[in-house]
Amino acid sequence: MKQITAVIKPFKLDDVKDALLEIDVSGMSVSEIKGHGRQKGHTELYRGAEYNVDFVPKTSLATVVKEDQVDAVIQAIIKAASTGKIGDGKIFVTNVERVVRIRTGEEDADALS
Amino acid sequence: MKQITAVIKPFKLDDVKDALLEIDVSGMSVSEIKGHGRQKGHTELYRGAEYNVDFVPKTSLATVVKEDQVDAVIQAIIKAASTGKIGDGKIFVTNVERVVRIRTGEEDADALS
Amino acid sequence: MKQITAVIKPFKLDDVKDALLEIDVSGMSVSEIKGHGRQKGHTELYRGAEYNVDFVPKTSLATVVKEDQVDAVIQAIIKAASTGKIGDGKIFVTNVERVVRIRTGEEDADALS
Amino acid sequence: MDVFFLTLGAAMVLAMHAGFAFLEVGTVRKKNQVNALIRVITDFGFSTIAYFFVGFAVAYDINFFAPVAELNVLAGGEHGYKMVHFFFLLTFAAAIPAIISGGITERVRFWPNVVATVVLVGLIYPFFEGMIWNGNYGFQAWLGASFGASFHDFAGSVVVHAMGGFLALGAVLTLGPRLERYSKTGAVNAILPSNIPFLALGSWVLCVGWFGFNVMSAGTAEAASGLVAMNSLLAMVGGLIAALIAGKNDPGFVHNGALAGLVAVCAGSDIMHPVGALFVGVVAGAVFVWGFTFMQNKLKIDDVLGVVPLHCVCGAWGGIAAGIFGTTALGGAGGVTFMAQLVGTLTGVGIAVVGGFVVYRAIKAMLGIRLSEEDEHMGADLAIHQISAYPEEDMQTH
Amino acid sequence: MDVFFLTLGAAMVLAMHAGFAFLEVGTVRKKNQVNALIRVITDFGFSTIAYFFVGFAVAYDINFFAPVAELNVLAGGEHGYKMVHFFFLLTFAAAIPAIISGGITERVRFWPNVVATVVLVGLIYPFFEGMIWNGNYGFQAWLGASFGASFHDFAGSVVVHAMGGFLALGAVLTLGPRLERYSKTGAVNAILPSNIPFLALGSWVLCVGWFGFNVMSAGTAEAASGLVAMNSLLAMVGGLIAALIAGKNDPGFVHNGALAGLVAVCAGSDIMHPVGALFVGVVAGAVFVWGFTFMQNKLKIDDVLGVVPLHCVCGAWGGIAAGIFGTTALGGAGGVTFMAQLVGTLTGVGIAVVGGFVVYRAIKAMLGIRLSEEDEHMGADLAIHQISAYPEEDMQTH
Amino acid sequence: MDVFFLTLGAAMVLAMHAGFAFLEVGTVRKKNQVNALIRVITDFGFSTIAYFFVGFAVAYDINFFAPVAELNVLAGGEHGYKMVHFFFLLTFAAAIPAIISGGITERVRFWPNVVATVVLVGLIYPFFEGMIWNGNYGFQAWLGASFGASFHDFAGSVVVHAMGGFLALGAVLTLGPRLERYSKTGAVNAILPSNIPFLALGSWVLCVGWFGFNVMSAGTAEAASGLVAMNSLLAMVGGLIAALIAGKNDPGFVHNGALAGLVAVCAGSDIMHPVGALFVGVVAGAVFVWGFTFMQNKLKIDDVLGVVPLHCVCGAWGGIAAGIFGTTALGGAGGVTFMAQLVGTLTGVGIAVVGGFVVYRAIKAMLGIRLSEEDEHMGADLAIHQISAYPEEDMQTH
Ligand SMILES: Nc1ncnc2c1ncn2[C@@H]1O[C@H](COP(=O)(O)OP(=O)(O)O)[C@@H](O)[C@H]1O
Ligand SMILES: Nc1ncnc2c1ncn2[C@@H]1O[C@H](COP(=O)(O)OP(=O)(O)O)[C@@H](O)[C@H]1O
Ligand SMILES: Nc1ncnc2c1ncn2[C@@H]1O[C@H](COP(=O)(O)OP(=O)(O)O)[C@@H](O)[C@H]1O
Repeated sequence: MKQITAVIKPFKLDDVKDALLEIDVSGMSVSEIKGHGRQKGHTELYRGAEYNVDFVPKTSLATVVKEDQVDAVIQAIIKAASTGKIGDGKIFVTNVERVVRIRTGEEDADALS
Repeated sequence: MKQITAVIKPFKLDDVKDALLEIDVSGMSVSEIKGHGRQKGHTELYRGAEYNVDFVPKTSLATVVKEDQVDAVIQAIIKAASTGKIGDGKIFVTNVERVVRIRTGEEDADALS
Repeated sequence: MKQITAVIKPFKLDDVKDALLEIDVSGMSVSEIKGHGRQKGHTELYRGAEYNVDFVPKTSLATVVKEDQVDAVIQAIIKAASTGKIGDGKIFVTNVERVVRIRTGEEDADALS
Repeated sequence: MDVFFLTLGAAMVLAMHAGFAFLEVGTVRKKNQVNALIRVITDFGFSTIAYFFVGFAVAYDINFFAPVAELNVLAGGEHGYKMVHFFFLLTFAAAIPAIISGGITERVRFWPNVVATVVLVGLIYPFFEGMIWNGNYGFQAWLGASFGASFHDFAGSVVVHAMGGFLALGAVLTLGPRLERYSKTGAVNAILPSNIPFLALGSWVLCVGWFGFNVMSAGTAEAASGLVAMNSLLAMVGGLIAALIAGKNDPGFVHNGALAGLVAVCAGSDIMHPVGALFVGVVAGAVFVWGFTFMQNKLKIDDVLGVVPLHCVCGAWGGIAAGIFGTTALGGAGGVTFMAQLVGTLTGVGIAVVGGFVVYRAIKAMLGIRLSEEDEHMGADLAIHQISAYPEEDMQTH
Repeated sequence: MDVFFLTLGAAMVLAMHAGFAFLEVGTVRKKNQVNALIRVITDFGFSTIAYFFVGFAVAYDINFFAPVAELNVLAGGEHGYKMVHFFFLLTFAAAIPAIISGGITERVRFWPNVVATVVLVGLIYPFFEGMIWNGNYGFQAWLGASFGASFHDFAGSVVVHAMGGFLALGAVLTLGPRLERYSKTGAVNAILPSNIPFLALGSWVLCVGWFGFNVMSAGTAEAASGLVAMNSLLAMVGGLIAALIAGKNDPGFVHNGALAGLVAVCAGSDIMHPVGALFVGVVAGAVFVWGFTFMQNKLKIDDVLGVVPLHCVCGAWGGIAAGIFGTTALGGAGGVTFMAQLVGTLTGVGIAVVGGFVVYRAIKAMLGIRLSEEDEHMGADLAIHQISAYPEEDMQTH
Repeated sequence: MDVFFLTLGAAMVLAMHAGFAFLEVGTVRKKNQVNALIRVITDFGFSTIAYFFVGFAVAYDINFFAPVAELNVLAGGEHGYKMVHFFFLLTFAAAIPAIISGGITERVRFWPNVVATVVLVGLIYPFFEGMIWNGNYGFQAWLGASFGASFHDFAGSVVVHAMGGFLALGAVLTLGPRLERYSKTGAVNAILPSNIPFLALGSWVLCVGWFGFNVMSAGTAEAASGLVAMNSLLAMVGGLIAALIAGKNDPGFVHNGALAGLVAVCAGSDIMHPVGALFVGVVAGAVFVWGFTFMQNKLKIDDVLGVVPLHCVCGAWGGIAAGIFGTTALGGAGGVTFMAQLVGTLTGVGIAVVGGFVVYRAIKAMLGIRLSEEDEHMGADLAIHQISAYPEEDMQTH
């Protein structure tokens, strides 16, 4: 199995989730992160002093799928998350050696819902 | 070394932590995430309009351990985190190639506390 | 490509970020986590009852780089994040099989900014 | 003595502006909280300037430009009663932009909004205020002659609330809905409030301050009436209970329902029977809930806080209800007629609707009234004030 | 004039209800904040209805059903003084459910709680109130004849606070502790407050409003006494300092300690010497801290905000203390006897304990009083109000 | 009657202390919020004790140790007017530590700060207060003889604000900047406010309460002056608008700018012309912004809330401005001279500067005044109070 982790713009989460559901990927875990890359942060000004906020809010979405789904998932995410502007994010694929469903103890493919 | 990542119900964190301490796994990192899976979210109603909250709060716990501990850790987590209800979560095992302790520069097994 | 994940003390983030920028690693993703390890948590007291807060706030920083950069990144992080006190954190290296830039569809080395 | 009386009234209504601010802060998204706060206090500032230099003279033909020695504040004079009366009435006048603010928030530009505030508080509001409360232009006399009584609006259901609410209608329609509020297919999208406790805090401050608004409208301590206090209380309670039930326990509805009752009771609080006031409040609370839902979901008017159903609908209902429940037939104190109330209310509504459209369209044409898409997306806080509501959280280091 | 006086008192005590709300919001978990807010304002609403239609008549045999012309509000009458008196006393009556609310929060069902409110404010509270403050049933006369003085409770240490607190005892015991508050092995588990600033805000609002509660209990501006103000101040300060020290700098204790002092000073604030009041406050603050710890950790009574130690214990102490520090022997103004205070206090306590158990057991039996386990786990906000306190955060998209 | 009047004034100024607390809570980092809250309420507590037992006697030679029967509170007496006067003046005295608190927050130790509070409120402040407001030591008589008028400080621009602000200067310099506020290379580092809505809430509460501070300084209801209310209003508005513009829409500046105007208007609010008051407020608002920026970034004085520019600079400006805009030449009521105002102001400033340095250096030498580095890093909440501001969030389990 592979884990696909997508760093996306937060307001795209709903679209990406729907796109994944459409191709029958229904399990995923999401967290709020801050990213640094080409997209610039912003400057805040408080009482005359400037502060740079170097990180921009991003959402990280991770889903573990069977190997044969990887390409479809990547395509779905690209389609749903892309705006064409800098900062759209990245997708990373890593290997997962084992998956266990806590409730049942099922392993691997069976454990993916 | 292997990283074991468990997505669990938030209120089970204390039990899982204690279970890991008992088998001498004392290093772990925890973050709040939102999950999507078989467990349903809920619907909120504000001033007459309905909004679906599709993600449920989960806690993600990651611990990096030596290979021979993996099974024990998985068993401990299953035992501590399981309630038998949908949404108990999943455990993922991935490979970690190198570990370094920042304070001392120690590597791999030595770096795991 | 390799993903380097560093768990560090939150107030060291700026230094680590700057150290990475200096060696031309400009893409990274950061999240707030809570850690458990040798560093102790603290005890709170509310209205006469004690509560142990077992986890300490940490920051997790992840950056995906080409293999040949790994050592430099690890050195840079150690230098910037170390205070010599317990709780400085750990660095984990894992393998990343594929990287895609959402905006352009570029893959792997090209996708890393 | 009366200086003391009105000072407290003014302080209480001044506090209501903090209430407006927090009602708005709690309802908008986090990225617009700072802007809500600054807009409310700035509006209050410019309202004071406009009413001091222009508005008060428009309404009552009084100004304060003579040296202190001639302003009746020294021993032997009346201790500057007129000045504190100015202060008291200013806090009403300044409620106009505060009401509108809740409708146009999250997308309005800063300085054009200030311009609108100055025009409304300096000219349009005092024009109608003077007509009703100072007998200007013979309107009240004409009503009295035509319908047997002049228009009775004790504490401003129409003069302040319907006026503010209908001015807001023009503003809201001129601005249009927030980005992504309604999708192209017509679906209503979730834009959820950020902070219910702040919303509730704002509502509480408004409720408490309202007793200054209503009771101190008597003008002198001697004239203060327990009936006004009791009627305000019962209408508030009626409003909140009705909104609780009609709104299915929704916190936004309950806390605004209390205000709906208070809006509606202003006009006739000195003449209605308490049971009548309770009834007026119940109707206001329920109507607010239905009106809000109808406007948002059917008419697709994106009035963020619901100031139109709250202030116009309940305000107009209050103006008319005074002509029903204020009559002796229904146990009231009498001295009002239904027709005078109806005509008076409609006149106010007419002035406000026209005034609102003219002012906001003109500002839109001349200055632009709406934030750029990019700024709206980023949030008014960063766009206008270069800071967010919780700056410490924005910086990663702690 | 007196209408003005009491209106302000009523407004200040009305504000205290916002204080109750925020004290509770800050203390409960996030998932119950909305419910705390709505419960407090709703309780106020139904209290008004119950006291208007029933309670005030029970206590003082006064109602307001006659037409306005007969209600003494018009020129020549007394400006509706009785109405504002109703308003003032209602804000006291409504404190009963507000006090109880803090004990039963996070697990009580919504509508059964409303039923309790109506019964308590419509019947039980006014029964005792009338007995003490209106001389009903000859109780005060009997005390005077038996012990040389009637029961002196100037601003309600016993009539309001001990009553509310002991009613809460029945409620809290009927409900039982929150899920997981005490583990099977008897250990006390952490259920931590969500928001200390809100808790402190609530406390400040209560402190400030309390000066309306106490000073305006004089009833007329002419009778207002600087001694009451000063004694309230010193008891408040004594309470907060004692709680600071006994409570080891704990924010919950400090901010409630000020209230403990104020609860205790109500009864004798018009007759005690300031130094006596300071002492009464010090005792109240310290006793509150110990009482709270004892109840929570030893007796295992899960009274969330600590309303029992705060209102019953300090209230009863206040009732009795008036009979000690109010005597001329200790520099007070006299006119009280220890025995009358003791008997009066115990009578109030008795009525409250019995009343509380009967009402809550009856409601439990007939309607059910506690949320289902599932709802309690999910939180009252989502279970009852279908919304959380910070809805924007719940939606991932921003 | 006057008891009623002053009670309300005192309650309003008491509320201002909640305002001080929230202004500070909003400005400090999350890890110091609880400490800010507790420090403000504790300072109020110990101020009361110090002023009751010592300070009031120092300033006015009055104490309250006689039995109640002799304290003029009973029928026929003056209802304890002096007691409520004490209460009112105490709320002013207690403003001294509340002002200082904002400068020294986030690093001051708890009990040494209480010691400073007791010394300042028990001795130093009442020394100057009595000199100005009670004619002690013949200072006012000497000014009158020398400069044609005594020093006029109606509501305390100098007696309270400049005094508090300059005492704070000594405290802030004694403590030194927060860790990492200025880097070794001299750069200014970001220490951002945690919560702008709380900051704004504090400012609103202060603004509203200020009308009690100023108007009730008349002492009796009969003497209350509409001019004071109007001037306070216009100075507040002038301050906020000037700070909005000079501060480029910054929320911290706007909300403190209103306070700057109010600080400056206290002294001459009873004699200046409204337009003069507006001008005084505008200057105060702008000067606050520049002074703050200058002190923080150029002088590198880490005065967290900016209490020095707010209270000293604007306070001193207010004392002097009363001698300019209070004259009949500029439309004021007269009775003041520029020189008397200047000398009076400088005397206050001198006493405060010296007093502040002496007291805080002495405490530093004897008790230590600053948290350990480790405690400061961890935050005062955990270090001193063993709890954070949002404890539920600290525990992972929900
Ligand atoms: N090398 C990297 N390792 C980890 N995360 C990265 C890396 N590069 C970028 N990211 C994440 O992707 C986000 C978007 O990257 P950015 O360079 O701003 O735009 P784009 O993806 O359009 O090139 C960043 O904010 C960061 O969270
Ligand atoms: N394929 C997946 N990839 C990543 N995370 C997943 C995946 N499936 C489930 N999860 C995580 O596990 C949580 C529990 O899964 P769910 O399907 O609700 O229940 P169960 O684990 O009992 O089958 C989800 O909320 C989500 O956070
Ligand atoms: N085995 C582990 N797996 C995952 N994270 C770990 C592990 N051990 C430590 N950590 C993380 O590293 C942080 C620092 O570890 P700690 O033992 O406190 O200090 P040090 O790194 O100096 O030995 C912990 O708070 C935790 O977040």
